[in-house]
Amino acid sequence: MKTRSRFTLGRLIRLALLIIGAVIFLAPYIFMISAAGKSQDDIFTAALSLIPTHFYYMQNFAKALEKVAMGTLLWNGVVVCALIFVFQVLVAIPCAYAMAKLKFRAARMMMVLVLLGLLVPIHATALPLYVAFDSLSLLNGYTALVAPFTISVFAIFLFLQFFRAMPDDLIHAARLDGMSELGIVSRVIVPNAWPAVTAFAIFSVVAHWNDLYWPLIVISKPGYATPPLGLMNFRAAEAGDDYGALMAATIIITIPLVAAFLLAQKRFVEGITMTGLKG
Amino acid sequence: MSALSLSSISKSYGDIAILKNISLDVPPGEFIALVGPSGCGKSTLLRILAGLDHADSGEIVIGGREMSDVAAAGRNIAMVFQSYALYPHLTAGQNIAVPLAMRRLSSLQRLPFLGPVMPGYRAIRTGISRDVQETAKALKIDHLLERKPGQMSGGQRQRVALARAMVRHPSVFLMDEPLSNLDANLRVHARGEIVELHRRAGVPTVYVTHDQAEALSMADRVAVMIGGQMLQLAPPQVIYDDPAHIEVARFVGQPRINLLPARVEYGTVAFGDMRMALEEADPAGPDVTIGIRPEFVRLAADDGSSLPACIERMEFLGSEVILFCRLNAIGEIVLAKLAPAEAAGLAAGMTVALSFAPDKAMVFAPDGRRLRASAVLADAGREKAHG
Amino acid sequence: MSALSLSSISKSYGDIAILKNISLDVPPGEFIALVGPSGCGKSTLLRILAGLDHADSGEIVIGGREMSDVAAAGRNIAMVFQSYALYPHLTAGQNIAVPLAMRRLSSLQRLPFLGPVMPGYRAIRTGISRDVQETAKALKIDHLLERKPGQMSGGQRQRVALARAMVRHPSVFLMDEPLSNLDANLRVHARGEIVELHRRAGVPTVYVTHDQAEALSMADRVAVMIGGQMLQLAPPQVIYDDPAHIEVARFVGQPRINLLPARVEYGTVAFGDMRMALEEADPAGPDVTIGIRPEFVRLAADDGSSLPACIERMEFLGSEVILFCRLNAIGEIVLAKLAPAEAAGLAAGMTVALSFAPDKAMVFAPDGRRLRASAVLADAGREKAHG
Amino acid sequence: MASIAAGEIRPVASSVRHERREARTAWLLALPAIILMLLFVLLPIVAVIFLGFTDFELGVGKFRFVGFENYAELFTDRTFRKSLWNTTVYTAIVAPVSILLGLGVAMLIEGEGWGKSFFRTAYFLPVVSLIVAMATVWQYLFHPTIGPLNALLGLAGLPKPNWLGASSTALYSLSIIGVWQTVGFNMVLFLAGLTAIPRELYAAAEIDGAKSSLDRFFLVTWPMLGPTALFVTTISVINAVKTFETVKTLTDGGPNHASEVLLFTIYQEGFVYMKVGYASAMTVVFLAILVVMMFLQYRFLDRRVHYS
Amino acid sequence: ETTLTIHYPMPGFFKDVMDTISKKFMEENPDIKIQFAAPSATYEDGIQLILRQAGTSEMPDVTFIGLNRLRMLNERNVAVDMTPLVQKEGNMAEQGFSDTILKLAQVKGKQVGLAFATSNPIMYYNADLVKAAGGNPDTPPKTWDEVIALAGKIKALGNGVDGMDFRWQGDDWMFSALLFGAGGKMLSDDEQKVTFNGPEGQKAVELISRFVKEGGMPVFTKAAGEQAFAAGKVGFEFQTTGALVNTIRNVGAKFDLRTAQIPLIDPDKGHLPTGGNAVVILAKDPAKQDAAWKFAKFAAGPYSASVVVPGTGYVPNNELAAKSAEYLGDFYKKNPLFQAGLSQMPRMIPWYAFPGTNGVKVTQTIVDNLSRIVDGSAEPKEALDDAAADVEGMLPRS
Ligand SMILES: Nc1ncnc2c1ncn2[C@@H]1O[C@H](COP(=O)(O)OP(=O)(O)OP(=O)(O)O)[C@@H](O)[C@H]1O
Ligand SMILES: Nc1ncnc2c1ncn2[C@@H]1O[C@H](COP(=O)(O)OP(=O)(O)OP(=O)(O)O)[C@@H](O)[C@H]1O
Ligand SMILES: [Mg+2]
Ligand SMILES: [Mg+2]
Repeated sequence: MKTRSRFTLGRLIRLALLIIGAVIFLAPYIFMISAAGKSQDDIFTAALSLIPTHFYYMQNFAKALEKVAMGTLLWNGVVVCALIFVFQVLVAIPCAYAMAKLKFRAARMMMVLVLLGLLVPIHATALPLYVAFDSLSLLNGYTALVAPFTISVFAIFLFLQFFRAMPDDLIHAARLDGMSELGIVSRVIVPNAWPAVTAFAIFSVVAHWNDLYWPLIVISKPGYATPPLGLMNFRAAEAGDDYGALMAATIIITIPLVAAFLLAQKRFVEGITMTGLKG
Repeated sequence: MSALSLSSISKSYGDIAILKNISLDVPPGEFIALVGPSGCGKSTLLRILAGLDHADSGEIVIGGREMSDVAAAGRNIAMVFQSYALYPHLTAGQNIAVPLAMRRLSSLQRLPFLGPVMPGYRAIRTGISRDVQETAKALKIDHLLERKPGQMSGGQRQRVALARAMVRHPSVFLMDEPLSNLDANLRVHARGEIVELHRRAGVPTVYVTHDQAEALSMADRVAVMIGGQMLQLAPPQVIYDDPAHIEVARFVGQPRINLLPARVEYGTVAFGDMRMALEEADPAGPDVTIGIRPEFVRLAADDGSSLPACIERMEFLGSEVILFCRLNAIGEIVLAKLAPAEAAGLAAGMTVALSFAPDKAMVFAPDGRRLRASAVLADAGREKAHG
Repeated sequence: MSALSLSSISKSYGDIAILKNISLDVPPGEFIALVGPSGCGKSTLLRILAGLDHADSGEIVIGGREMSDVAAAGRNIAMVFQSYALYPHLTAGQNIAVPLAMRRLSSLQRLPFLGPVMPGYRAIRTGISRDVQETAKALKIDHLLERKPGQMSGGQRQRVALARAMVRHPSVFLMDEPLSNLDANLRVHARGEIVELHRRAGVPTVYVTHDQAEALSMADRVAVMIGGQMLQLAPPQVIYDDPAHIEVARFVGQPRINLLPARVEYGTVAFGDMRMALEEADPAGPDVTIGIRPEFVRLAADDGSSLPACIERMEFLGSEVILFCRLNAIGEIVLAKLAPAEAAGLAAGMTVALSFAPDKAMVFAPDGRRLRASAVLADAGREKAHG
Repeated sequence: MASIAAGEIRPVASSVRHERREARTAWLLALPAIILMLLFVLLPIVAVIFLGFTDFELGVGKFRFVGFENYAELFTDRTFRKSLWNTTVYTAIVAPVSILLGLGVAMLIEGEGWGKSFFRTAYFLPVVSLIVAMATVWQYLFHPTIGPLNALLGLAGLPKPNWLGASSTALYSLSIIGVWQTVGFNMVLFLAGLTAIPRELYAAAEIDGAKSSLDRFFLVTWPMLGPTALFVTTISVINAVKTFETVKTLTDGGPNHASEVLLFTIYQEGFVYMKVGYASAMTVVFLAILVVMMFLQYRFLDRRVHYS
Repeated sequence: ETTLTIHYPMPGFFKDVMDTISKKFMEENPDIKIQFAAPSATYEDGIQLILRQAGTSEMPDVTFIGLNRLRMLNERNVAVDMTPLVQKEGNMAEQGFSDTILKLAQVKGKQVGLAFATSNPIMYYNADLVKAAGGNPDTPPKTWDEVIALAGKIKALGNGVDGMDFRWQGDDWMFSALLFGAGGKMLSDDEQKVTFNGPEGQKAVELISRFVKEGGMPVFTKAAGEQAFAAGKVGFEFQTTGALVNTIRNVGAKFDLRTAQIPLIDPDKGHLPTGGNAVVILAKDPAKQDAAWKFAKFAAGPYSASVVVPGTGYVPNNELAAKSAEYLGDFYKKNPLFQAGLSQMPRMIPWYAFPGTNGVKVTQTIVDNLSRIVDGSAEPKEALDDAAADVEGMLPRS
């Protein structure tokens, strides 16, 4: 303990690297927070100043809240992300378990399908999907927002890696204790896959909270708009944006994500240290 | 009717045959110890018995029922895994409770959130935790029930794994080295608990161990498996005193048996002051091996008939002393086990005279088979060991 | 000058003191066995010695040099880990070669891709693989050198871990239960190799084990650690015959020592046909404990002075038989260790008469301290054990 | 099967039956995923392949089959070739750099006791960022005259590039943003991998004399991270190849296609020029390239990094 | 009661405007209810949405389409032809829809929509910089030569200041401004041959090259140029009058912002392209069509113009609004910055849309070649000829 906490040269270098890196990575956010507090004419100036000359936070946030129905947006965001995440996990975990721990011939073929799914961007298949949802009259609703993402090949891929490392004997013990395969998945695999599930949760929620492309295609009624869709109310491509309010709105919809990450990373680390034993 | 019966089980991984035509009949209530060197296929056999792995051929019958259609979960077998296989996310108490909960609670009652409000849940849970408490107390882990596996030492984990198996009333017990990580005192205690449980419940048990003391002291019969074959299956005393194969003799007995080369001449084998007449006619060749356990090697006055040897090393083991002596005549090492009192005054480098009890010696054919022989008493002319 | 010296090492995790003021001096070339129940802090002590963990207080001196500023990699210590800690991505041979490569190759030569084209690389590598081969042969794993740890059985892995330590010429050897997963024969063999290595190289060694036979047979001195304290440090025979503390007596010896309650009356302690005079004046109270090892409990004719007892259980251990007898008088269990011949004809449920050798008995004070006592010979009036 | 003597076949049949039962369970567990994959992955791909053989245009309604005409056109399409090249360059920069930086940051954070949570969050924030809004910020940071970046370069007396504006630097500027966005993602994955390495191995490495952290890295960290690294590499390459949003919002592929990447070209053809058929053919080629690449990678690496 | 679903792009611009207009419209027409579909970020997104939704139940009844995309819409037969409606109305001119204005949203004589917000390119300048460079801010340069000379002087001031910025990126609109300003045309009248590489076109690209070489124009991205100008680091900025309000806001009090007419290469024959969008009816249902026509007229009418102009900077698309004091008359007197665009109204001609399926791609080709001129990787003539050759290949064969 004593030697650990001493400031050795190596540690100083490490800390310096980390801090410099953090500043670089945070720079855009620093600008964002600064801009959210500036009036429009204060943002683009020749002088580099991070502190707004007049504090305009109130006005910008007020504008963000007034121009956009933030409540609805955030609610939609939460509902959509939660539904997507729950379905993804429910679908992917049993599948990954079967591929990792059960012998069946289709596993190889499924691996190909999974990799294929990883490769195919939604941008490429959006059109056929759009046509399909339209013909089923499912546009403009949570179904359209959620359904295509209920299958996450990324989740299957991630869980597969994780489950492979779980000892076979654990599953054998569960079988002898009288659990069904579904019981094993829900009682043994899932509780021990917390790090993977949280890591995936972080990625899934971030991706779908911020996704603009697909909502743009399937949602044309403001009632179902997700946060980024609402953010577009500040965009006016032809003549520049209202940056202060845009940044304010961005902060509002980013904060839930940051909070979620802070919560999740704690569980994530706990999860790993708790299950990090060999048997 | 036997409680558990295997017939001609074989299993290969790839080209390598791990189990070769293993058959085994366990009458109700019998305790079988399965011993054998590391990697000989013991765990594999248990896994096949439990339905966790599948034999390439052969048949398993438990309680009169053919098991090929029964999944592991349906066989009602309790098993202690060599690697413990505790659920890392559950406390020790919860780990032990799992098999009971799976059997006593209905599938509705097992549901999260909903289960606990089902009728009857409380009563069953109380029963379960009483049983868990009881088993834990027997294995001296009742103070650990709230800990998770990560917070326990190896020995403690192993006892939890044992408790998880013992808490049930299965139709067969399978235990894979369940006490290997305990210190000697704990091991003796746990051994007693297992024997006690077995006597009370009368459940047929197959017990894998690499500790001979366990195998010999606990089992009704000991099965010695070497290289995927079951070389002998017999009561402990027979395994020790009357091994059917040189490998069995070599594997059982601590310190290990002395094996010395000898020749058959005119139907008799001679070594040192021993002389034995072979009962069987014709071994594969004249070169046989004589086996004699260290406790039957004695120090003798050097009267010409005993073998002079040089003490190379002495091992003090508390209640006994092991002498490593190199025979002057043939350069082989012979072990002798003495009481500390007998060994007093001896030291490495000294020369002693060794004598063997011919009625305790065994003769093995070149292919390892045991050859029956009887001691020939002193009247026959004495001769030096050849070679 | 001692090769290795610890002075008053203490260590706590949170509130719990794991090591309490441990001191130890190891002269050059000495072999110390460290024994103690699971969780008593043995591994922690080794880790502190190796520099992998840091003591809260205390000083470590190796080869005359104070070590608090020296990192583990700089201490030139070889260690066998309880959990093997093999590199899973390297073959057995590569695993064993690592410490040599780290020392013999320059840091440039160790670089991936670049290293192998450096001058001198080939020659050094050849030397390394010769040494690896040699050590592997000694431990009977030369046929496994191409396998990865995942493809080996537990015992094989443990031998690789041992080889990785033995291949070097360190200034200290630390071994944490290096043979626990081997079967008896292999264990004896490996034990011999370690002793041999130690004799050849004369490197001071600290050897943790829970196998008493190992501790007693291999070590120059045995350190018994219980509850974070070092209760006794003495040669094996002293530890066994003359334990300084009741816990040491209880922990060492297999089957374990019989401990029976007795009272001090007029400076003498009596139990059964034994009578001992205390040499020390005044124990903490009149209630003491008598310890007598099972091999000194004998069957006697029931001549009135011996104690009648009922055989509860018999354990057959091959070369000996353990009797579990319950004393009729006080209801305690007493173990007796007999040769199978002596035990012939006995069975559970029979009543026997036990007699103890008073010169072999030990007396312990209520706080566990050993009390010196001498046997009082038969002339004094005999009396029954109180009860 | 039934005709073979019962005594011979029975045991064999039992083990086959066991396997069948296991396979059936596996199928049941995987079924929802399989159905959804068919619905949302395979079927749309089939549709895309189908469209690739037509001259379908958005809003026109009617279409006809043109065979391989679209594919023939692709070969002569300069824009397509350019964007293929750009995508390769972008991936060749972003994937390795973000993997290495992610690993480096993860190791620094793991080794540092102080401020772990803060650093993790700081490096992860870019992953959370909404690129629509962040585009504006980057626009400003990269601004050739009033941007802070060039102001700093100016202070240091270095040349001030026209980051997003010049065709020589636009793609690299986007790469910087790409790295910024993915390092945190990779870092989290590597952190998960690092935490799972048994401490004992580092202890063993120290005992074995691995004095420098470089030695310990090559002896323990890197090999033990193998599976994680493979996973991260796969994901990073795929994500780099799939990059779209930054290009769309920051440069629109310009100037003069200097920063045009595949997905952007596909988008442009399909949605801006409305030539869905042609865009679909492009998509098919794009997928084919990716599939071949992944196949090779797996052939090559999967066996090397799993040690069990 | 009829409900109209209305879709519009660029909410950052139009949200407030749309809210005001629809409120007023519903007051006047209580039997028509208006609801908005989620707006699209850009014109491109907007038209993609409409084309995707064409024929589905999701398609809105009314939308607003960029003027250069009307032709595409028409070719795909998505929009309702307004010609009969205009004819039925009879008195369009009295409502402020002069022929010129109607023409802005016609494709081959067919009335596809009614121009809603229209713009033309103007010159923004930083009076402080002009003064510093020795110019007189009150008499802004009238010809391109004067502009270039002054811009060069501004650039010479140093301190990271750039002379000018000309918004050539994104589409061919500003190129059109130069080409049309020289009296040139994109294609021949029969739309079979490229003509933008004629002498007028060459003068135009020559100018662009001179902007860079002599006028001190850096290679900005669109946003970068605006930001630099707002920061006071650019002397002249040439772009749409539609950006006026935002520019005013972004500049604030940092410097003295002025506007003026954009120079024309040929002041006599020269014209300017019209930017902006038109309201388009998509509804097929007659009742809805009826209501939609009412709304379209209202949206393109004087009241709306009086809302759109001050809110954005667009020029009025309705003559009544521009002239009548009831609407905007006073506004222009008070806000001189808005006058530049208004004064250029007579020069406005439709923004040319290329025929055929490659229409949009053609625009991109032109922009790509312009960028080669700007970054100096090609000679103006060379780039222009390349563009012409490329475009030639993209024109529909018939
Ligand atoms: N999945 C497998 N693939 C290939 N070989 C295997 C596999 N599982 C086990 N083996 C081999 O089968 C042999 C028997 O293994 P098993 O675990 O049954 O040994 P064991 O007798 O239990 O040994 P131990 O005493 O070390 O536990 C070993 O040599 C092992 O290498
Ligand atoms: N990191 C830790 N945090 C808290 N307690 C610890 C930690 N490491 C060890 N301990 C505790 O310290 C005690 C000593 O552990 P140690 O591993 O030294 O035991 P040991 O004597 O080697 O036991 P064994 O014979 O089982 O290997 C144990 O009771 C253990 O629970
Ligand atoms: Mg095993
Ligand atoms: Mg330990």
